[in-house]
Order: sequence, then structure tokens, then C-alpha cells
Amino acid sequence: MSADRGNVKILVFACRWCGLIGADGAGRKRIELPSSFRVIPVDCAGYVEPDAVIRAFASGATGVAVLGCHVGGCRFNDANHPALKRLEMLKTLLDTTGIGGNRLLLGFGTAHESHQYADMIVDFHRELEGLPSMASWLSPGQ
Amino acid sequence: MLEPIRQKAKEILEKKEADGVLGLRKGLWDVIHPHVFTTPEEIDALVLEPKWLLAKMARAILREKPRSYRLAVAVRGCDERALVELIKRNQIDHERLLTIGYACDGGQAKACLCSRPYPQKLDAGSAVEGVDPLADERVKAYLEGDAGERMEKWTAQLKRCIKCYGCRNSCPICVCVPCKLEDDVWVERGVIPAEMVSFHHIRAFHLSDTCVACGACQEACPVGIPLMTLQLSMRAALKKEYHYEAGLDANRKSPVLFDFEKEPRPGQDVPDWVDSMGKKP
Amino acid sequence: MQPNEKKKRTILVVGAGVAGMSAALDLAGGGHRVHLVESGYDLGGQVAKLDKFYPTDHCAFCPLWTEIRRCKENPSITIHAHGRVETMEKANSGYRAVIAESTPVIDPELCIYCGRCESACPKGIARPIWEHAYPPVYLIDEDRCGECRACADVCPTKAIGFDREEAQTELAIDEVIWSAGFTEVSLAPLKEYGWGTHPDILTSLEFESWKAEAGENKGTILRRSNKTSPRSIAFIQCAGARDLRLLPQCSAVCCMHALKQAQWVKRRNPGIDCVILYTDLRTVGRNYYEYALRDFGGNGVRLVRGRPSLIYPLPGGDGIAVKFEDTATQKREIWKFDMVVLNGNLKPTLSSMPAGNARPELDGEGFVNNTATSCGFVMEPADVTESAIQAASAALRSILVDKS
Amino acid sequence: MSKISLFLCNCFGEIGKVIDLESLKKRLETDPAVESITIVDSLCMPGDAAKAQVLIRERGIGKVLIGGCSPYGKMEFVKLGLAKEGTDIRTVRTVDLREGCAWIHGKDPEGATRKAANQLEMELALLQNMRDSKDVAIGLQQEALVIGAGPAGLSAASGLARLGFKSHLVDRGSAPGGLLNVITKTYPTDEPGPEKIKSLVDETGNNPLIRFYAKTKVSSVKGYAGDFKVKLAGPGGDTALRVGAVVLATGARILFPQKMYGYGKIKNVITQMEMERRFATGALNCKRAVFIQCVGARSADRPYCSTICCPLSLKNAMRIVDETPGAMAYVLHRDIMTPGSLLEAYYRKALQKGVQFIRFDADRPPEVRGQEQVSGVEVFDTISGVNRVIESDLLVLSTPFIPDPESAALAGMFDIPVDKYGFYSEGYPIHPLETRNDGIFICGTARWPVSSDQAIAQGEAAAMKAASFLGKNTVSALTMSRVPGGKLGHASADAAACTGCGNCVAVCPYKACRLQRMGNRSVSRVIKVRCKSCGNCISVCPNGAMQMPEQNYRVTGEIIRRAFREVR
Repeated sequence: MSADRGNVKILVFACRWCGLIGADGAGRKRIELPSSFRVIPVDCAGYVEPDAVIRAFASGATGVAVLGCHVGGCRFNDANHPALKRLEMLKTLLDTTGIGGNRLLLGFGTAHESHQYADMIVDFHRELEGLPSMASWLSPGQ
Repeated sequence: MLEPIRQKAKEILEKKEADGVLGLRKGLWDVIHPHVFTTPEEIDALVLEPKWLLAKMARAILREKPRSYRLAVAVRGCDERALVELIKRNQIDHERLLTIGYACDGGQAKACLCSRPYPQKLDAGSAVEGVDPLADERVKAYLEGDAGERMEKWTAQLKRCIKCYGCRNSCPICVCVPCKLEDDVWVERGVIPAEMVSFHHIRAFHLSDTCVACGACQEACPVGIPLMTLQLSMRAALKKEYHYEAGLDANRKSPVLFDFEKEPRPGQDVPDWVDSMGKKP
Repeated sequence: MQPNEKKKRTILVVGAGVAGMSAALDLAGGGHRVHLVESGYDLGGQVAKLDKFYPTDHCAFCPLWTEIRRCKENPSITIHAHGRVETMEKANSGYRAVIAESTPVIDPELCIYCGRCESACPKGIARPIWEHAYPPVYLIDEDRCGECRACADVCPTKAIGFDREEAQTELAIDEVIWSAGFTEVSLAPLKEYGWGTHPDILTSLEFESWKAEAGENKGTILRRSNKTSPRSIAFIQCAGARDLRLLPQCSAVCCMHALKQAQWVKRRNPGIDCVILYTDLRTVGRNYYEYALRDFGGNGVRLVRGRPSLIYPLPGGDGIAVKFEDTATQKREIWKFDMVVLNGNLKPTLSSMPAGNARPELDGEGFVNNTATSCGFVMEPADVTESAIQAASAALRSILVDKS
Repeated sequence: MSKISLFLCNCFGEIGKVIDLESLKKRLETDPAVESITIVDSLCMPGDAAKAQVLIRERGIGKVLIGGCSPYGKMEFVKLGLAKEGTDIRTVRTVDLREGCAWIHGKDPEGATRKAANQLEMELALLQNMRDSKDVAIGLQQEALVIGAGPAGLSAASGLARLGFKSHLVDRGSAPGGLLNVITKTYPTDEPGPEKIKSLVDETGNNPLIRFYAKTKVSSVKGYAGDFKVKLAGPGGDTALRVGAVVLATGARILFPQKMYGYGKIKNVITQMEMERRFATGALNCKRAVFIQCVGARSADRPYCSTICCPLSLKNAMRIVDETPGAMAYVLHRDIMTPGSLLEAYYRKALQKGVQFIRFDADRPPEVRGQEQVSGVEVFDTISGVNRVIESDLLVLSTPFIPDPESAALAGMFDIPVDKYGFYSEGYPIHPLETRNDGIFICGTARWPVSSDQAIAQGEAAAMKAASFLGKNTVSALTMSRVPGGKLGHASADAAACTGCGNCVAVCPYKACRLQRMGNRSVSRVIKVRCKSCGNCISVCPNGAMQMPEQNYRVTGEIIRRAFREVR
């Protein structure tokens, strides 16, 4: 199976309080990032349904990133704890079936960490480039 | 083993502990089918084989009947765990349910890859040691290898799916109406084989913390996809990280639903920064 | 009487840090009119410039930003940024206040943060505001500006103007809340601390922005002198504070602040040796003492009781020597560190003292504590939690003060 | 369906220099939901909002989508500007094309344009299908309940009453005052404790807006912020109240130093509270008093500092030195906790008066000498490094505040968390008196050990917070959030689809979901006031019965499908 170079599509769910602001900080600093990602702002990482992550893969994303707040710094009374637990469980499932848990990036940090968010996206993009294509998952033809 | 179960069922009916006993009956032409026994006399037709999960049926019966109605169910280990999960999800009223538990023999356990081939409340038979499913060759074949190999194996399996929904319908815990798997938003309709990513992953993930590893989905699958194997690593992860196993304690909900304070990971601190690429900024 | 028939008052809040904003929001919530005067560019005060918060170790940004937005969006709150109270006089049952508002060289209303001024400025003094200001703008250091106007020519929104007049507003107010915060006082008079003699001797606020994750070093800890990683950092407590020569008071926040910084360094760079030289470890808040005891697998911050008598850079860039007596062993020590962070030189400030017969009275140490309606650091050294509590109580007092 | 007007802001070339706005316009014009697309140079300059509003009104367009800078740039102000001009802010959505696209993909204009188109299409999907949550108006009960009549509770009740709100002050004791009743002098002003709260206690008796319930406890709590239904059990029977806000000021206890330093066995080993009683009765007679700090505090069991014990010892030590000529006072401490300017000055005063301070190490605590009567204390002075024996006829143990055992039960009733020691805990350090359950405020030593001055200030502060919460007669559930502009919406469960599994009830961090019996099954119901729209319930709902109308799963699905869509 050929590597997925040139076909990286990352869907980013970013929490408005940390992830999105961190990403915004990267924009302010004009840090150059690959244009392979799309952002869906959510109010809290808790809003990210694992089903939606699965749907994203089914709709052609080759990677999904969920950016939320520090584990202890959630605006919603630790609503991000169950979110983190759920998504880690989903990574286990993705690992089992060979889609690979490494296609799901969880980044729970703070709003100030714009450099880190930027690095994370760049590294994630690079990692996805090296992974085999997901085409056989999407077109089940013989 | 059959006799003590029949005895127990008769007792329950005689003492009016329950209004009916749900079990398998050998009926006309020796056809075996689930049946609610209501009189002690009937019980003589009660049989235990083959393996037939009755949990969902018990739920349906209890929903139909008035609230005063009590039901006893003859259960194996997996069936009891499924009932516990249903109780946890408010599908069955704990007070209205009695179980008559019997253990499976080693052969059955091996066939089912069952790690707990006995109910917690055991009325007949003696518990035999379970099998570690993850150590079995049939399972290992699907969990071994690198991502590429597993992807190949699984796509080869899943593309045989004919989208009969048998896995969902046979599952003793899948009770949702409507079901996400029938919704266009999640799974493209009118497409066969079913969308491999969405259909199977959504189904498997919904059961991640609920699956009692009864194997009903796998047995129901007409094309023989090893569906239970999908759940095993998630079950193992729950056990390892939170010491949780579905179907054991009706009072403990899935740890995935709670924050780290209420459901901590034993032996691990709450991480201050999580980055699944394993780097700390 | 129905609660909402109570007389609505107009309150002037001076200083829009955590305390000022908190008081303003509580008052506005109660239906009172608030004028919020802030000398700086934006609301948020000192906390807006902090990288991390104690004891949670998270950034303070989102709760603070929420407060800022609530202030800006509340129709009962009028904000006078870049403002100062010029006059404060008693009048009728309340006060008459004159507020002077200026616009900085780059008008924040018009600045779109495009950064063209930065590249046009020959002196390199048009700089982005601190990392966490929202919305972001550029600032020009007016003291160093030669008014060449190169920036004004490239600014697409004509936001840059050099000859702006101050606008004055006269307000009739019922009560005033003094909620100005603190400022760093120069440690230059206390020669033994060596502040200003070497780039690796920093004050804690300098260190905070130096180590900031959004800052220029991406959160990596580096020496300021040669941008290499330090092997050891000393945090010196009570530098300038609890010292009758400079600040007699205890600044209350510095012990926790140093612990926070030291632990953060440790967490990210376990190899850096962090030593806190303290006099009394004042950790009185919720979870503060436990915070001090945190140990990263036996690799925690070292707490040493001792007050340095001399801090001096070693020749040849070989680090900073700290001479002190370890009171646990009664031994005089000279330890070598790569960086030294000085903590404690915080003093209360009113950025400008108004004229008039109702100006606040300062006590000997510069605090405004003889009125019932002051709050935050300007009343008494306080951290965020304490400031917010004092603010709400000052807000209550300001509407209940009986003038009859 | 109302059509959408799209504004693409060029931001004076900042966006246009990377993103090809014209081709973007061409591509989006084919979308049937889009009525018009306008490329503008700026939207944030003075007057721009009015111009945009003219366009919006001229075309009679219902919803507005703006592509421009990020919401953390100027976009919030653009939205506010439009709101001022009369646009309903809930119909305006924005897409970040500057920070999130042009500025970070400067070297890839093609990719940036593609991304901009996708992001705009995603937002279009949301805007098209957005529904508004059904809002409810909550009638706020204009009364408050204050539990605990110590200094904090008294000042809270008084503050509320003086602001015009009727307050019910409940205490399990027979008279108000709390711990201050036994304090003969408070630091740093030396004012007697009862004196300090005299005016507050008097007000409790005189102000018709304060009703005091002695020997009364809370027996049950129902309801939510704005309308709590509370039952009180007192000597006169049960009372049912409906209050809008609750202030918890239940206070704390002081640790009894059982088995420490010979307490209970050796005579004249006493606690600070016993010392206060001796001061009160004039029975204090000592020449050499020794105070030991941190008895049972800052230890493995209670790793916290109780805040008040150091100043308390300073005060009592000075009192002994002042009142008995020739008397000596020694304070054995681990750190003198006198933060701030007033207390630090107080500490300096004690030093000037000749109070002796000896620092000991936690690993080498002082030892008491004497069999029946204290004769002295042996301590290793860490500063001079010598063992010292101090002759003494009185040993005072400074013990910390410990949480009241009843606090936890009360916290359970009111759904607020307690910290690991048992003190009530707040949501954020920046909102120190507010709990995660709206309408419930905490203050005084029940929250965290504080001095009486601080407790009174906290009481006032809690009164202010409660009053500004109660300030309106009715409030919409959508605005019950600390987030500006209200919350996104609130979740609501589709009763027909809900299986009643209870996942949402378990996962909700605000306890906003509740199961309700409906025929032979249970279904989930969302208490709209409590919901803060974090979305967890939606994520754990197995079949999508729980939804947020503003962004339901159909929208999410559509957004995801559009994320990487190429030109049709």
C-alpha cells in the first residue's frame, strides 16, 4: 500500500477556550502551517462525539485532531475528562481495526501554548503523510 | 445440571416469587424456543441448550406486563451480565427480576472464548475456569501485526458484510430505537456492503463499555465476521485502566462517563497535559 | 420596599484588574452604573500578563478573558481605557471626578494587527502587545520614538497619530472604588541583589514573560545572556520586601509565585536545579501548602531557608554567585546559579494621584486602606482569589455607604 | 428558509494577499443557500457596521455569514457592532479566514483558498440548519437563604437585607455570632469579638428583612438557581421556603489536639480557644507562655495552613507580655504566616514587644517537660542550631480549623463539591465565592480558614454576588451562564427516542439531566437552567436523542462531509 503523501486531510475539533485560541495565537505569530486541516470550533471537547470522529474518517479525513483544554482546566467543570476517556477508548478501537489510533490526535493543553499547537499540527501532518492510504476502507469494491 | 434448575424454577413458581420463568422449552417436534413458564407443571419442558441470550426478551416482557409482574430468567454467565447492563441502563427494573444461574462447561467456554463462563449468582453446575480470549489463536490472528496488516485483515472481513443488522439485533444490549446505524447522517443508506468505517466502528464503539463478550453478534453474523474480537481490546483497556468489567456490578456505571476524580485510573496521576503524540511541550 | 426600587448609584472604579473588573461586574449586575478607569491599554491588569496561574497551573486566560468581555459588553459599564482620574472632589452627596482619557500613538480601535508598522519602524519599537491581549494591537514605545512617521505612512487604517489631545470627561459619581493594583519597584537601590548588573538576574515578572509558552522562547527555559539552557535557577524571596529599606510589607503573592515558576521549570525541564531561598514560606490559601510540597518523583524544587547577603555575576559569564547563610545548617554558603529570579518587589500603586479634596490617602507604605471601598493589591497585598473577594465586598460597601 | 448574506472581509489586503477572494466568491455563489456575496475591505472600522447593516436590510436577508478575522481578533466587535445596528446576533456566524487561514498558509495560496471555501461551506451548513433552543424564563425568588450565623453569615444576611432582599438566616445554635462569641480580642485591632459583630447581631434582631431561625437545620433542598425549594427543620416544626439564592456560611471547627503534646494529661496545656476562655474569665495567670504552631496542621493528615493561628498567637503573646509585667512569651513556629502589610506590621510589633520566636523543624517537634504540670518545653532551634529548654508555666497549642462534619451533607444537598479536606470548593479562583451550582455562594471558614475580618468581608462579598444574581425579576435560562452572550443553547432530549439509559445523567458535570418516569420507561429531561452546553450528554447519547438545536447531529454530519469537499 502506498503512503498517503499529498492526500493528508485533517479535521480539527477545537475547543473555543483553549485549542482554538492556541491555534489563533499561531495565526497571530504567522507560523506557517500545512493547509491540510479544517477546523470545527466546539464549545468544549465534550461536544466531540466519537461517532463524529468516526464519521470524519468515513467521509475522507485521514486524521482527526481534538484540541481541548488542560485536563484540570476545563471551563465546564471537568467536562473534558470524560471526553478524553471516550476518545482514548476510540483510539483503542481504531488501533484494533488497523485504521490506527495515531490518526486521532488528542491535544489537551492551554490557550497560551500556541507554539505547541502549531508544532503538533505540523508533526501530525508529517506523521499522516507516512501512513498507508485509507482508500481500501472507503471503497469496499472487490 | 438440568434438574436443579427445573427444581429451582418450580420452587419460584410455587412460592409465587415470580409470575413467570423465562427459559427455553422443547416444544412440538422437539423445536426449542424461548418460553415463559407460568405453572410448575410446564417446567418439565425446560431445557438449557443451545446457548440463547434471553436478556433483551426479558426486557420486552417486563415492559409489556404491569409493574407488579415479576419475571425469573434462567441465565448463563453472559446472559446475567447482559441483564446487569440492562438494569444499569434502566431498561429493566431490578426488583422485578430474578435469575436462575447455571454455569457453562469447559467446552462451551472454549467455543465462546468466554473469560467468565458462569453467572455471579450460581444455582446449578460448577464454575469452570474461563478462557483468556486475547490468548486464543482465533483472536490473535486479528489483533496481531502492524497497522497495515490489521487493516488488510479487517477490510477483508468487513467488506463481506451484507448489512443484515443481525449483529445489532442479536446483541442483548442494543435497544435503541431509532438506531444511529439506520440514519443517513452516520451511515450512508442503501449501500452494500455497509460503509466499513462508519457502520462497524460506530457499532463497536457504542458497545465499548457495555459489551459483555457474549459473542451473540458473531454467532448471528451470516458471513462470519469475527465481530466480538473488535470489542476485546476495548474491554481489556477498561479492565487495565479502570479495573472495570461490564456486567458485573449494576451499581457501577461505566468509568468513561465520569471525571478523573470520581473514576481515577488506579496508579496513574491525572495528566496535566495530554498529547497523544507523546510529547510534552 | 421592593429590592429593585433601591436607588441606583453611579460608581467610579479606578483600576481594571481582577479586582476592578469583578467589582464593576457585581455592581452592574445589581443595576448600578459603573465607570471603569484603566491606565493601561486594556482591561485585565497584571494577571493578563501572567503565563500560568497558581495553584492550578493553568493559564488564567479564559476566565479573565470572559470577565473582560463581560465588562466590555455590559451596557451599564463605561470603560475609560488609557485614562486616569485627574481630579476628585466632594460634591453634593457624592463626588465630582474628572477623567482624562488619552489615545496612544496607535489607536487600538483602529489597529488591525497587520504588523506593517513593525516592518516600517527604523528603530524597531513598534511591537505587538503582550501575548494574551485580545484583541491584539501594536504598541509604540513613545519614549523612544523619534516621530519619523514611517509607520503612519504604511498604516492601512490610519490608526497612527502623534499629536492627539487628551479628552476630559467630568462625571458626577456617588462613590469611588480604588482597585488599582501593584507595580514592580526597582531593586537598583538594594545593591546586594545585583539587579541590573547581569541579564541573568531577573525579577519574577520579567522571568514570567521570559519563560512564557506563548513568548519568544516557546516555553523553553533559556539564559537571557547567551540563550543556552541553564543548569540551575535560584528564586530569591523577599527581595526588597519585608525590608525596611524598601518595602516593609510582605507582598503575600511571591512565595506561591516563585513556587509556581520553579515547579513549572521542573515539570518541563527536570534537569534544571531549582532552589527557592525563602524566609517564611507563606502558603495560606486553598491547596497552597500542598502545592509547595509537590515533588516530581524525588526531583522537586529545593526549599532552602536563607536570605542572600550578596548576589553577583561571576566573571567570564560563569553564572551568578549567591552568598547566603543556610539557617538549617548555620553555614555560610556561596552557591553558583545560572539564573537568579528576584521575587517580592511589588508595591501598591495608583498610576497617578488625582488632585482635589477627595483624593485617596495613602498610608506610609503606599496602600489605600483608610476607606471602606478599596480593594485588591492597592488595599492590601492580595492574590487573585483574595482580590476578587475584596472587590465584591468593596462593591457592596460602595452602594451602602450612607451619605445622609 | 431564509437566505444567507455572505460578507468576505479583505482586511485591507491581509486576507486577499493570500486567499483569492474573487474565485471564492465565484465558487460560493453556486450554493443555493447564499443570497449575495459582498467583498469588503473592512468591517471593523467605525461606520462599517452601519454600512453592512444597510446592505442586509436592503436585501431583506435573514442570516449573515462573515469571513474575516478570528473571533479573538476584531470579529467579536464586528458582531457587537452589527448587534447595535439591530441585527440579531444569534443569526450572525463568522469564519476565521485571517489568523486561521491567510496568516498561516501564506506560502500556499491555492491550499488556503481551498481551505477558506471549505470552512465557509461548513459554516453555511451550520447557519442554514441552525435552530434556536427553546428558552424558558425563570422567575427569580427575591429572597435569599443564609445558612450559618457566624460573622460571615451575619454580614451576608445584613448585606442582603440592606440591599432590600429578604433573607432567612438559619443557624443550628441558639444565638448568632458563631466562634466570635468566645473571642475576647480579635487581631489586629484588639477589638473584642462580640463587639465586632454587635451591630450585625443587633441588625439581625431589628431589621424586618432578616428572619433568624435558631436551632434550625436544612432538611431538604429541591429546585435550581432562582427558585430553590428548601425545607427547614427547627424547634417550631418544619418551614418551607422558596429562595432565589443560597449563601453557605456554615463555618468550621477547630481541631482538638488529642494526644498531642500531653494535651488532656498535663495541666496547663491548652488550646487557643481555651486560652480565650481564660482571658474572658480573667483566670489566666502565667509568667512564661509557650505557643506551639502548626499542631496538627501542615502535617501529613492535614497538609494545609489554617491561616489564622500565627496572627492569633502573635496577638495572645503580645497580650501576655502587655498585661503581666515581666511575663515572657515564646512562639515556636515553622513559618510565621503573616502575609500582607497589616499582618507583617503586626509581626514587627510583636518582635518589638519582645515576643520570642523560635523556629523548629517539622521532623523535630518540640517536647513537653513536666509530669502533671507543664514545666517547660524542649525545642531544637533550627536557626541557631542548638537545643533549647524553655521554662514555661503555660503551653498553648495552635490547632487548625477543620471542616465541619455537617458541611459535606449540606454540600451534597446543594450539589456543590467539597475539596479533599471537606471545605466547600469554588469553581475558579477568579470567582472564589461562586460554586459550580449557580445561585449558591460560599463564604467564611466553611470555604477555607479565614480571619474574622476576612469572614465578614466574604459575607459582604457573597451578599453582593447573591444580590446581583437576584437583581432581576425574571431571567432567561439562555443567559444563565458566565460566558458572555449567553450559552450556545441548551441540550434537550427527544422523549420519543430516548431509551432512558442514563448516560447523560451520569456524565453531566452540572447535574442538569434527570430521569423521569414516562409510562413504563424512563426518559431524560434537561433542567435548562443548569445546562451550560458542554455537550457531553450529546456525545454519550447512544442514539442521538439528546441534541442541541443550535448544532444538532444532522448539522455536524453535514459539516464533516463538507470539510474536504472539492468544487462540485
